Amino acid sequence: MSKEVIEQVVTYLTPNVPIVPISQGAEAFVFTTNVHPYNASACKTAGDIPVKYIIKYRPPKKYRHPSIDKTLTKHRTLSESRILAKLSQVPGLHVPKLIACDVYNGCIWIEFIGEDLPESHGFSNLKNFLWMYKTDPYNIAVEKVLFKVGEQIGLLHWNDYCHGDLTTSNLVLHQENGDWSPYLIDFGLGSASTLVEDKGVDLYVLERAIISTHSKFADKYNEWILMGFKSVYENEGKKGQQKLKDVIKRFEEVRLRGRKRSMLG
Amino acid sequence: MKGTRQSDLAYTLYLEVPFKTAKQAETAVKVLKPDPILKPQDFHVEYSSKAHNLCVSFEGVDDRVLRVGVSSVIESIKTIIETIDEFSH
Amino acid sequence: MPYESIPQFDTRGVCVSLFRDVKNIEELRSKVGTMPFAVIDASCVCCREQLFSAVYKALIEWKYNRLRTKALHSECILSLSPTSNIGEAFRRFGIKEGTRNIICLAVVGKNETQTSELFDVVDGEEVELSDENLGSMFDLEMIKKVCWPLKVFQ
Amino acid sequence: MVNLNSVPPKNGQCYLALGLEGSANKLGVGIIKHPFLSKHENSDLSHYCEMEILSNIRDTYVTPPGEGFLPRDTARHHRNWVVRLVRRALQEANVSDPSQLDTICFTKGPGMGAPLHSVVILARTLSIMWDVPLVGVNHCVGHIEMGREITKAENPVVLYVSGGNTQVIAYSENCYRIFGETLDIAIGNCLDRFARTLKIPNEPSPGFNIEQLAKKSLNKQDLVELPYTVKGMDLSMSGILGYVDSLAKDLFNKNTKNKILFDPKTGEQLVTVEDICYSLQENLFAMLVEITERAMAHVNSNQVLIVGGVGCNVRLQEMMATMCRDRSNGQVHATDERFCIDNGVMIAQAGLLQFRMGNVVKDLSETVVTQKFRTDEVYVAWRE
Repeated sequence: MSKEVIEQVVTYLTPNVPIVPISQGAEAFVFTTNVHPYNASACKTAGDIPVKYIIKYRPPKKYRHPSIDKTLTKHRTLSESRILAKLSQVPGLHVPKLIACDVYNGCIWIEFIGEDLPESHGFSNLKNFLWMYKTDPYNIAVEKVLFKVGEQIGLLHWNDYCHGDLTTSNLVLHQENGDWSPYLIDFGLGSASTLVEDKGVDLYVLERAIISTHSKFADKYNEWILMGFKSVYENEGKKGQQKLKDVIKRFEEVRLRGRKRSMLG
Repeated sequence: MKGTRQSDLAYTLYLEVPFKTAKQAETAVKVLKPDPILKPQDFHVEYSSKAHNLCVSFEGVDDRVLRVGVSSVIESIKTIIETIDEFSH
Repeated sequence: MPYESIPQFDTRGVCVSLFRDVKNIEELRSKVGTMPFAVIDASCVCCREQLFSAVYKALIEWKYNRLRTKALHSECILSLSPTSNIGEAFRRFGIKEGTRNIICLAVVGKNETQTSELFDVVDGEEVELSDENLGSMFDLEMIKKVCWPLKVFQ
Repeated sequence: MVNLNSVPPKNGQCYLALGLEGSANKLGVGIIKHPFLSKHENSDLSHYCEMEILSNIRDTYVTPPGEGFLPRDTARHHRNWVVRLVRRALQEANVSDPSQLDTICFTKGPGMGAPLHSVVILARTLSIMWDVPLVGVNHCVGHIEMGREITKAENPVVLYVSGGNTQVIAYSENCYRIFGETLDIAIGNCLDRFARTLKIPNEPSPGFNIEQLAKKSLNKQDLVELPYTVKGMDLSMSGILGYVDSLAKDLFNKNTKNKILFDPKTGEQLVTVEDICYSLQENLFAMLVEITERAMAHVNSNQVLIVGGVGCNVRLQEMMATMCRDRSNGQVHATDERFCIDNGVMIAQAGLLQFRMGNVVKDLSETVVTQKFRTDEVYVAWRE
């Protein structure tokens, strides 16, 4: 379908907005463009590098009933936009800035985050970053990044938001003063939630993502992430300690449930 | 019948099931032996063979436990006998 | 006439001008609704990005026939507001007593020719619609009052 | 490619395997044959199975509509039939001398304890009588290997949907890894339990009768809106079941206060049981297809294999096919009810692969069955 979807997007955006497809996820197609949707003066180049924007498009899914499809597309586009807008106000939390959205057509414009990793290791998401270090898996740089990843998730949860799809591709690294700083992207399944269950599931989903793609080093990796996560709560005094205990307890329950759930044939 | 083993649990039963050959009785012992008892503190079974007999001694903490355990083993023995009958020429 | 375009809406153009020290505010207020453009209180707009994001939002609603107000121009004013309360949006972002600087904005067809005298009714000094000029006119306290307690995009 | 010939067949020409399945209410006995394909100078066929089914017999323990099957009664059913089924399977397969079998494969788990146990007793007895080694098989892996062999899908993402399982599985490094699964009840269980609420039978496979009712829905444009509960790659279905159950009960009790079902003014009925079935299917399957697509994106695959009882559902296959077609011309592989529904052949197929890699039971103590046995616990030696 890629071709068909790209045509849909080109028609929608008109030739005034040239696009480059960069990825096809399960739910959305992602493009980059150098054109700002409405603020022409923002398109100027910063240094030599042209400013880039992300356009995220959720194409209609023909396999599902049109009414489910419409509701889901609108709901997810809107909720992703709202969450991004709100999270960008949380101090210390890194999410790309929301620029525009069209909920009826499932289209969001977002600030571009990330770059290419050295030596053609691909785009700077956590997945590729960890692959890049597979010959030196316990390098201090890895530990630092994973700790910060944990911190970001900690901040997210502390502010009562959940990501809903924490995989290693949904964490993008952005270089700031020579240091890698993780950004949370793709809040397509995100939600505002005070439930420990949602937070526990978030942590479990990421743990499983690490295990399934980087299984050999997963124990250490998950430990570092959890250290970062805990540090955020531990900085919040007694209340933080208590909430941390609840989240971790539920995380362990979810994990146990996951393992025990072999059930019947 | 009273079991041969000095028993720890109050309720006991001893069964001897005759087979056609000693080999068949041994087969039955081998088939029945591997399965663990869920609550060893409440129920206990021992299998052995004597000539062409399968010997089973049960011990249970009460009569109900003993009854349930015995009937489940007998079901298995029935399957074994039926299998042997059907497939030995 | 300064003319901006929203790339994705290639059949439309945005005529927009910033006027300083407008003398006939009362006259304009009496004509609001009959004029073929939107009049926005410039003290509520801190930068071009804020203004054009509202225009973009209004155009999206317009495209799918989802306008919540009568016309695209009034929708632009509503889109500036963090709430969906139409009356409140006009009270905050439209012109009112005491307004001095205004932004006039009209979304027109690409080939419409009679745009040059569109804003002639305004009696004020036209200045460049730049972030700098907007920055010098806008009222931070006012914006804070309107937007701060509310979450964006609700 | 893995050489599957590390253990030569008894007769030197082909492998024969007997498979015994009884983990739930289906009792299945199957016999299969793999030709012994050797390595030649210019062609290496040692990694091929070319499975041939010699017999595939099944008997289902059927309960009255509105009732589930209990472990004890299911085990009794299996005990009553299993010897006769084996006899028939041997006759149909023309195996006159059972000691010529290379292996006897049984389901080790997961499943209901008592039915599993009733079958393993027979397996052990036969193994000793005929002097044929046993292989314990993971039920889920059985489904996967059967599906792969029937459809010849090389490396698909597997959607395993049955009465007790809902998993999205992908192979990596000698293991079938679970990428996503249900966080509460299985899809087949969800459909079965709703069928029980509707008092319709659950035969021949989970959701079959709901599928038939759904087809009769006259209002397919307007869905009854149901919760859509995908969480990353996992999903949850108990909330949806609770919701449709309450809808159905309101419908039966003519509870006109329910505005979704009845017009608040006229009291006219707006929704039928068929409509609820249709909406339920559309909703649940959309969730399944979505998580499958997520897994495909994650592992960069464009093939799907649907296995398990619910995999017979034509609407599910159709939706999956649409998704695959739209995803860079992917393909969907599904099998019909002969193989989707639990059977002995699948156990024989997975077991024979295991046998050919030299992995057989060495002591009967290894044959204890287990209710809990995760798909990812199996070491998949027969794949690269």
